Amino acid sequence: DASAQMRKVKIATEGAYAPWNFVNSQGKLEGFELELGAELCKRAKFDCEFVAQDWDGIIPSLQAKKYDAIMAGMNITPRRLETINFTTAYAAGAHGFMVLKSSPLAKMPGGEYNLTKDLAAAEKAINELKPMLKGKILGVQGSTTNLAWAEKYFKDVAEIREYKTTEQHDLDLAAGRLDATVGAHSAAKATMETATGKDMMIAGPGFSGGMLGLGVAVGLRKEDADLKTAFDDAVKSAIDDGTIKKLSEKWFKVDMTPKS
Amino acid sequence: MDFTFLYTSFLRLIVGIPLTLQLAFSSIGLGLVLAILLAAMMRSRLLPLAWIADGFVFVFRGTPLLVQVFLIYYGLGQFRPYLDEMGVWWFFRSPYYCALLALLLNTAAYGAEIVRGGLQSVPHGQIEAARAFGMSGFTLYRRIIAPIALRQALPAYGNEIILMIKATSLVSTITLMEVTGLAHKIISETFRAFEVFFVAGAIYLAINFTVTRLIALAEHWIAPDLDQASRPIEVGKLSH
Amino acid sequence: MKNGARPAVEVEGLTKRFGPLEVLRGVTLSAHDGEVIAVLGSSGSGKSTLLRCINMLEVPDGGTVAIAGEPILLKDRRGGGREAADQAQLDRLRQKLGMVFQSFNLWSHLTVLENVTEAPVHVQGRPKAEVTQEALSLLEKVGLADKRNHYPSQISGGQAQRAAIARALAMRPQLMLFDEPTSSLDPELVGDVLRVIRTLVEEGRTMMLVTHEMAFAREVASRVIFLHQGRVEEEGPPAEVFGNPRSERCRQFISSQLRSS
Amino acid sequence: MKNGARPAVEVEGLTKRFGPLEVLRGVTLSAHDGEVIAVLGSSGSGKSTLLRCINMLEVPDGGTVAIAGEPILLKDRRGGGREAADQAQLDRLRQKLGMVFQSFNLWSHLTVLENVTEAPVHVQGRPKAEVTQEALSLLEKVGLADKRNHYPSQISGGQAQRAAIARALAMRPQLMLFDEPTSSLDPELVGDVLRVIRTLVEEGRTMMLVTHEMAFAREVASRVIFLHQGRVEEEGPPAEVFGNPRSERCRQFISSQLRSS
Amino acid sequence: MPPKSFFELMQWGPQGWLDEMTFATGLTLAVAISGFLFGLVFGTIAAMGKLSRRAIPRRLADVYTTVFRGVPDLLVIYLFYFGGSAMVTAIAQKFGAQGFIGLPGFLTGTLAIGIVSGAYQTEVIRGAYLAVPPGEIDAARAFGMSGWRLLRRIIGPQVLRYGLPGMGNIWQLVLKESALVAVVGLSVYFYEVKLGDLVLIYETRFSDLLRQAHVAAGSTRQPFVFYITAVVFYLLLTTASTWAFRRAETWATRGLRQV
Ligand SMILES: Nc1ncnc2c1ncn2[C@@H]1O[C@H](COP(=O)(O)OP(=O)(O)OP(=O)(O)O)[C@@H](O)[C@H]1O
Ligand SMILES: Nc1ncnc2c1ncn2[C@@H]1O[C@H](COP(=O)(O)OP(=O)(O)OP(=O)(O)O)[C@@H](O)[C@H]1O
Ligand SMILES: [Mg+2]
Ligand SMILES: [Mg+2]
Repeated sequence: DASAQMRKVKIATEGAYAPWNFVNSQGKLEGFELELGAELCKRAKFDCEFVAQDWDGIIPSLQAKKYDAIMAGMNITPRRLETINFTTAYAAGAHGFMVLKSSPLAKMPGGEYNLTKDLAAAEKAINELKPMLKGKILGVQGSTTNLAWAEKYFKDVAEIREYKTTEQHDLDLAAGRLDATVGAHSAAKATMETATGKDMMIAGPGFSGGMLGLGVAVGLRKEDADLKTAFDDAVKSAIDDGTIKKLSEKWFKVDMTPKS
Repeated sequence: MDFTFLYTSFLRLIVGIPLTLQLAFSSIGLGLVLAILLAAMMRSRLLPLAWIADGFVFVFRGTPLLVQVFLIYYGLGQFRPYLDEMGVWWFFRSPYYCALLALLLNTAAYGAEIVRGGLQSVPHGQIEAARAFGMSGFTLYRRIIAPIALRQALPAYGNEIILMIKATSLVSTITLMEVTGLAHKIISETFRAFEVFFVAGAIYLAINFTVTRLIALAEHWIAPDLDQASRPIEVGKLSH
Repeated sequence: MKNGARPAVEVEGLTKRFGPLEVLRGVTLSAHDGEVIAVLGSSGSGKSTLLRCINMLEVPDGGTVAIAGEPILLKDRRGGGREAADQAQLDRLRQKLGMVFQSFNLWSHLTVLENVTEAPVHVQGRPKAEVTQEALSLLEKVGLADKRNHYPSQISGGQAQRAAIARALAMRPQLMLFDEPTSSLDPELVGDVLRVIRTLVEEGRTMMLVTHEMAFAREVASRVIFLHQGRVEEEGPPAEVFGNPRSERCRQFISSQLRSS
Repeated sequence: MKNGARPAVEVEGLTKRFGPLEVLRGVTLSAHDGEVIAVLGSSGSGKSTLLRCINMLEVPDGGTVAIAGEPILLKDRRGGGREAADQAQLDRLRQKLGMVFQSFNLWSHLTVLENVTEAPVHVQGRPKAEVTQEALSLLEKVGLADKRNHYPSQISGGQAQRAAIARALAMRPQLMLFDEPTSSLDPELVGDVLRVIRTLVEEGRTMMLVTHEMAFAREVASRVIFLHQGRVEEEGPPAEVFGNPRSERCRQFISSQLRSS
Repeated sequence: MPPKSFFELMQWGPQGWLDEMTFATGLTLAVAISGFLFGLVFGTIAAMGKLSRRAIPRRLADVYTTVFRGVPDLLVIYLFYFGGSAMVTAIAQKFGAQGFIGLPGFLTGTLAIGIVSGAYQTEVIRGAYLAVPPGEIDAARAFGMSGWRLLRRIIGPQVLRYGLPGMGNIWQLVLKESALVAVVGLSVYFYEVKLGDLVLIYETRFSDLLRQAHVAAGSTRQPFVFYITAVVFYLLLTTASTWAFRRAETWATRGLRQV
């Protein structure tokens, strides 16, 4: 029968990054990437299986062939590209600051900047933020593009603290140990819906592209070129027929379809 | 092996050593004092005192240090208004103090249990002899019980010291970048987990090696007569 | 050298039980300054327990002990038994007592010399140099000077016993409790110990000693007590007890002695 | 009951030193089946060390020990000293030896009864029921039947010594090494032990015993050895050694004995 | 997701997390018990090595305890998981097998914990051995005991007596060490999910307690509920083990007079 010829593909996800991927109260993986993954596999005619894997070991385990692909809200970055390969992005969104509504930083000017398309404009906006952020403490999740970006532009004016998870810097923002967090707007929105985040808001401009990542994509081993082709085609068709728009609106309440 | 990479990683990691050592040794030092106090309380005939100590050891030995660090830092962070009111927010605001507190409470709980075990191994007759000569209380502990107990407890306490040095790696959860925190950072940039952990491991090994040698020296120094070569176990003969 | 009004030790109606076993069932005795009391009795008759009750290493279930006229204060403990009511008092009185344990109980982490100087320096607070001097001369007396830097695990049984004797003597106690102090000693050393005890007696100190050696008891004691079934079965000067015991049990006990010559 | 060709134990030129101290400087002796050898000597003269060398608890620096004609194999150890060359042989020979230690060394985690049955059951592999039966009767013999379920920390010194004697006897050893087996016993019990030893001798077993009690040695021994400065200074039947010692040192030692009557 | 109450979150069954937390506790216990027992074996052997008169076993044991106590536990686990798999794969390929062979997470994880905890147990056992009165060992030797018999009948029970408090500490440590194994993953069962006309096979990682709390916290965004629940579950395990250790201690110190 058909399934006998289908290629088996194991996909790793973190399972602790709602709403991208998380484990529900039945112990099952759920989230945007789980549904999208199922869609992609259907299109590529893969027999897929999801496994949960701690973030710290997620790339080494891919290389050790514990599984074949990663869908874990992972951004494409030049550094990661040195080690693994990515498909074309299946989601992209803005990054920026989240602050307490009562904070003076709430009054930071807004805007939308793309680091790839217009770096000069983006850097000008960043320089305008600097005086406001002077002496402030920023919280960022470690091992992320956000951290690299924050360190590049704000290290000289603000103190940057690294957290293991976004939820932890959210807690510290709530407790007043931080003045702002730097992260994806999608994650910030998810926080704002929880009890911890009820007094928080997104402030300042949104940034995307460039060193913030070329979008979230499926991570693959470099040698698996055939997998990349198959996944690339599947992602493109999911973008084209609006599946990604539909799924991201369901999970993020905003359209996260990458704009090419 | 890519030696340049190992070397640059090493240079970046040694920046974390002072924080690692500082946290380890201040928590061990303060923790030991608390451990002795707790062990004394556990053996006290005043039952409420014994209960408090038992409860403390129970909770802090019974739960993961990571959770303790997490709850002390993030958990107490939730009660900022009350802490502000009590005038202790400055303490709990600082990740360093929170880490120190968690580490020291944890090692005190383990230490108390080790001290208790050491006290238990003191031959009863030797304590009686001291009592018969009018020793009691602090002098009895200081002159007779403690030195004998120490000989028995030192190997186990050596374990604890090493564990604490390694346990400091958990404080990167609350933004303190000691050796392990820095290692994770380098890994996230390079994905060369194995090599980075190798270098970090070598650093910990070097620190702990020094510590084990010091402990062995201390053991020899406090118990010159207990030269273990004089009562070895006959391993070669176990085949029979 | 007072003799009379305030006995060095006074024991009144002492009882002690271990579980179902009544070891002491009302022992009354007293010793005045300069007296040497030999306690005899078969193995398990409670001799060691009696000595241990006098310095409260075992707290008696009933009865009182007074040292130099001062009764040791006891109070009931919750959950049964009694305990010292005033630790400071007990410590103070214990400094007047020396004890040689049946199993020596030397401190294993201290050398022979340190064993001897430990209590005088750290309990009585005497100057270390002076105590060391005295300790050395005591060790000399018991023939242990050359072993002063050995640890207890490195000396022979008889040497350990002598170290225990020196340790007790170094406290210059008013009352010495000796639990079979010559059990591991050869005849020559027994003679030496005998001489030491005589010197102490001449200084007016008091001794209570448990022994199985009748010859030794006869030589050293001013009074002999025979313990049997938890009571003082016979009491009197050695000549009387050994020569003409009143109780049947005591007679039997004494006559079972092997003659050596 | 062989007597002659193969001595139960044969010690040849034994030397042993602790650091700078030469404790044994060439001890030679032998004992045949049914002999009782009493070892005398002042405290620290090396009596315990001699016994401990015979069963290799201390490995002698020089000389040989043979049990029932079979020499215990030793080999040089790297870094100095010697060690047993064949542990299986040593274990086998040790089963023929019983020992009563000067400080008893009862196993503190076992009751008195368990102390006695431990080695026969777990070393000799004899059936537990049978051994327990025998152990109970041995404990009866030494007057400890009622303490069989006590732990060593709960019995008196004399009781511990008797437990140690029963433990050694339960092994039914060919050669018994007694290190001051009666030091903590009252005269009546000494008599009992004497009787037990006599029964064993009648069964053809051999004994070596260290004692300070001349009377006991005289009663029990077929031969007396006097150790002095690491050598056998005097050796002979008790009547001879006690009555008419040849060496000055031995005469002095023996005459220092207190007379009890 | 509107915030749920503690009791809503902590119910049994598909709606709540109580069943997951309970299973995770079970897994933690299973990992800990196996790891501890492995450790006991390694620790006993290494302690004998350290106490040996011979130089070689002494050196080897010394290297073992120094290295495995000295390097972070996570590194040892990584080494086992990745290194071990690589080695097995290499060996299997020599024999003609193809592809990658993964070692079962449970085995590698517990083995790694065993090796690490064994290094700590070595020191406890050695310390306890030195506290056994030498005379009692002499007595056993004099009666022809040696080797395993001596170890089992006389030394073992007494080492237990002096070593139990230290062992209790290591047990507590191992109980929490199981969280580290989560990093390399413990796959335990598979199940199928129907998604429209699509059948997906999911492998669920049956998590240990700490990771389960982490996962649930990430999923519900209510970290304290889960960390505090984890604390409660850990303390339940601790209650049980403290009780067990105290009983063992009472048994092991029978006949020993207390201060
Ligand atoms: N481990 C050791 N280290 C150093 N010296 C020792 C050691 N063991 C024994 N000695 C010394 O060896 C000598 C002989 O000891 P041994 O125990 O054989 O004497 P002993 O004749 O049995 O004396 P006692 O009658 O007092 O028991 C003593 O002087 C003792 O101090
Ligand atoms: N801790 C204890 N628990 C139970 N029984 C005990 C305890 N200590 C002593 N005994 C018992 O009390 C009795 C008296 O012991 P004690 O040590 O006073 O005897 P003793 O007269 O000194 O004997 P010995 O001459 O043998 O030393 C003995 O029968 C002993 O078994
Ligand atoms: Mg006694
Ligand atoms: Mg001796």
